[in-house]
Amino acid sequence: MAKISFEKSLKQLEQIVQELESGNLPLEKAMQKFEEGVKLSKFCSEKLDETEKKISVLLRDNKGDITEEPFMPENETEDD
Amino acid sequence: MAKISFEKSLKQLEQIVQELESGNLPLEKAMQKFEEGVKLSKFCSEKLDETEKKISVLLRDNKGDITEEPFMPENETEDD
Amino acid sequence: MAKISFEKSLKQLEQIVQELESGNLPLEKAMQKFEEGVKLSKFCSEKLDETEKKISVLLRDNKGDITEEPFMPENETEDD
Amino acid sequence: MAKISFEKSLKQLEQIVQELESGNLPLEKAMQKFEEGVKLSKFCSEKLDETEKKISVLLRDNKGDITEEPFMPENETEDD
Amino acid sequence: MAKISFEKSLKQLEQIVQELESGNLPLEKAMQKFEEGVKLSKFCSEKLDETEKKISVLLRDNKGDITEEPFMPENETEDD
Amino acid sequence: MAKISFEKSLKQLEQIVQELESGNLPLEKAMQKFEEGVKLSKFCSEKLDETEKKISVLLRDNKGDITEEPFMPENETEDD
Amino acid sequence: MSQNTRKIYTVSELTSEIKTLLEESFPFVWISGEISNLSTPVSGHFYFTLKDENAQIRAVMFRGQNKKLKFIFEDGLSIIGLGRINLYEPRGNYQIIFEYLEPKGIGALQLGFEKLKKRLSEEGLFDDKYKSPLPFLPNKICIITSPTGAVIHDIIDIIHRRFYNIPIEIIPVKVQGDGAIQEIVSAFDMINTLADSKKSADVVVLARGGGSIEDLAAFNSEEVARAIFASKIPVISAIGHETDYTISDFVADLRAPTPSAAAELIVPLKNELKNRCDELFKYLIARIYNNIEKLNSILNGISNRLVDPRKNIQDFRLKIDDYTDRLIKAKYNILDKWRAQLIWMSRSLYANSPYKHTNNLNIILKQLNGNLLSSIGIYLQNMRSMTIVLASRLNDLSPIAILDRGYSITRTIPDAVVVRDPKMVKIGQDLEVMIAKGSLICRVEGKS
Repeated sequence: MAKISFEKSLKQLEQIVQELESGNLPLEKAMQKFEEGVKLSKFCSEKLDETEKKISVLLRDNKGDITEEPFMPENETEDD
Repeated sequence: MAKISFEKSLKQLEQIVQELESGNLPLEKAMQKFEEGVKLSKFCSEKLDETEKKISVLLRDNKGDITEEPFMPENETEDD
Repeated sequence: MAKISFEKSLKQLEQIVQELESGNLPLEKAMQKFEEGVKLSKFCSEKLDETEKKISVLLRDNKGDITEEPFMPENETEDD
Repeated sequence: MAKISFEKSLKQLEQIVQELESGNLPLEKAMQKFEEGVKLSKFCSEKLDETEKKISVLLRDNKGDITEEPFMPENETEDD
Repeated sequence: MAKISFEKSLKQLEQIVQELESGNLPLEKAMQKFEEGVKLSKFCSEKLDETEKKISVLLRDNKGDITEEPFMPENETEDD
Repeated sequence: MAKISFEKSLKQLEQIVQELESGNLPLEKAMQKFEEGVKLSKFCSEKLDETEKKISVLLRDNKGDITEEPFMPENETEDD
Repeated sequence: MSQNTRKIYTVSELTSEIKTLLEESFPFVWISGEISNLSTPVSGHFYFTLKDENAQIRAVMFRGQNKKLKFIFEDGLSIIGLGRINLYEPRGNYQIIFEYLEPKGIGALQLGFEKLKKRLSEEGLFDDKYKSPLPFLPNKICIITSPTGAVIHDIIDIIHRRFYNIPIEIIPVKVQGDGAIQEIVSAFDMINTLADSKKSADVVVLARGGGSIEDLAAFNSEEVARAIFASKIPVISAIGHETDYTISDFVADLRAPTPSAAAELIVPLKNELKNRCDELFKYLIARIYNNIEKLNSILNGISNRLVDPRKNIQDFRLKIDDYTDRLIKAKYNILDKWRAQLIWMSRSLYANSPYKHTNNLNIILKQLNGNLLSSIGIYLQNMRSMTIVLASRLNDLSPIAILDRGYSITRTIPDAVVVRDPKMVKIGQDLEVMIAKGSLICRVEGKS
């Protein structure tokens, strides 16, 4: 799964959601799709976490060179 | 029975119900069909339970990544 | 006798009744037929009892798995 | 006499009655026949009693399975 | 990176900023570009710092040779 | 540099200042120009203070060789 | 011409332009003529008219100049003089202001001057192409002049005032009288000898104070002119007063009106240079810092725009949440749907359980049971009634029924033979007499 891009995963997730919402899948298939969907969701979520962490590290390492807090969602500041 | 899909089972159950409803079966046959029907019903029910449990596990395992209580907005706020 | 089906037994019983009703049987024969009839009746009766009991068991055993409240998100959250 | 069937006995009885009715028998013969007839009549009656008892026993043994009311041919005859 | 000139880096940085501003990049690409941008920004910043330091050193080394107070004509006239 | 005249140096320094004033030089070029400017400035400054105040008189001696002797201003003030 | 395009001068404007035109066209001119209408007011200036056969021109010689005249100045005298054209605006007059005058008879010297000037000029000694530029900042200044007198002191003072530490060398010469020409020529010789050495000066000032045309003779000599021309080092001439023009002036690379002016021309103000240098250095530093600052602000501007992708990430998070929500909802919807279907089916199943069969069959069985019982009952009843009928008929046929009517039957004992004949019995024999309600045992007593 690691090689699949974030956007592709998100697209797949969207497709799965639509397929499930159509309600025409047999249970096992639906279950399988659902599982896949959960995995994709998790993958996407982790990918975002990872990316965010990377950005934080980048910004911390380069602090002072670049504006220190370029993007401040309220919750993030609590994490720091 | 494990290999039979949920939908097939449900279909079989439906057929059995129709046969029983026709009322033309001899007692033993009817009894046999009924028993089979009960088993199918049980199988389907278990299959659904199992599926639900599987979902719960999936969701619990992915907790945090995915919304924790996707179907109970009221309780969610209490949990938080 | 165990191998004889319920319906066949019932048929035989009916035939015996008719024979007896015809009144042409010698007493011993009639007596013999009657005895046979009683046995058949008993067999049928037991068969029905047996069947009914079986149904009861089946219904009792599967009760709750299916009908009662198959999907109760409120209860589920209590389990968690 | 035990081996003689009910029907044969009834037949002999009928024959004795007819012989007696013919009126041509000497007294001794007639008396003999009459005595025989009485015996046959008794035998038949007893045979019927016996049979009825047998049925009662049968019915008692199968009580509940067949009919709740015991077999009461006496009462039935009174009604006739 | 050492061989790349400040202006080229600045140009690249600007291009990256524009690409990011266009908002059309996939996440991975955006992240990559951002990282590159941060590096370029840092590089440029360091280059400027370095240059300023170089100027300081140059001026210090030439101190004494050059009048320390380059713009004090009053003192000079006293020397004459 | 020794051969370059004060005037030329001053001219070059002036030109460098003008080039820098435009602000359009790439950083490296600007830095290079600046360095050159510092050197020129130093040279000019040194040039101004290079020589000592000295007044001498050139004479030809008896052999016709040129000799130098300090200038001793006579006090006589001749009206022309 | 329209009113608009027509240039209309005021008198002042026109006069001013004419003045400029005249004075610039004729800065200094040699002119000859005859003096007339001479007047000498209290000021001591000479006002007169210079005329020839066809024209006349007003002329002035101020007191400072006319005091130096060594001949009697009077009407009718023919003179040659050097002067400049002047236009006196308040009156619109033009006149020539004489700096120098001599009687026409003495004009030989002047003639020689003009001749030499013309010859040297034709030879090209005055040509611009031979004129060397003066150094901007001389390393060393050589002054050829009289070691005595004010001139040398003035020059040194001015040089030192302007640039304290410029080395000066002086080549003392006679500037008038016998030997002056030789000494000056020798001085240039010395300069040329030294020209290639390190110690060489890089500019020469040939200086002398003001004097009469006779006093300046050496500087009008061909020898000096050629020496100047041959100088390997640029020469600036500073001879006499502002109005004194000599051959040397024409040959020199530059003419200074006075020795003091020469000093000013060749030596820049050290202060100015130093200030200029310092200023440039200051500018240089300011500029480079400006450049860096400018680049810094550009860099900051761009860097500030380098928005990290976290905003996108937030959007993506919302999207993922939405999808996940819908995913889970859809999942539960599917489960609900199937469960509902299953429940319905199960209910149907139970509704159609074989109880329906057993109930029916029970009823049928019950009926059959009833039938069975009733059939056997009827059967037995039939049998019994048949038996009873026969028994009753038998009873009716009983041979001993007559007994009821009083008959009796006598039988032997134990043979039970019916006694029909008395012969059949013996007296005393016991006999059984059957009567209606039993039987009697009787003994034969007699026979009849």
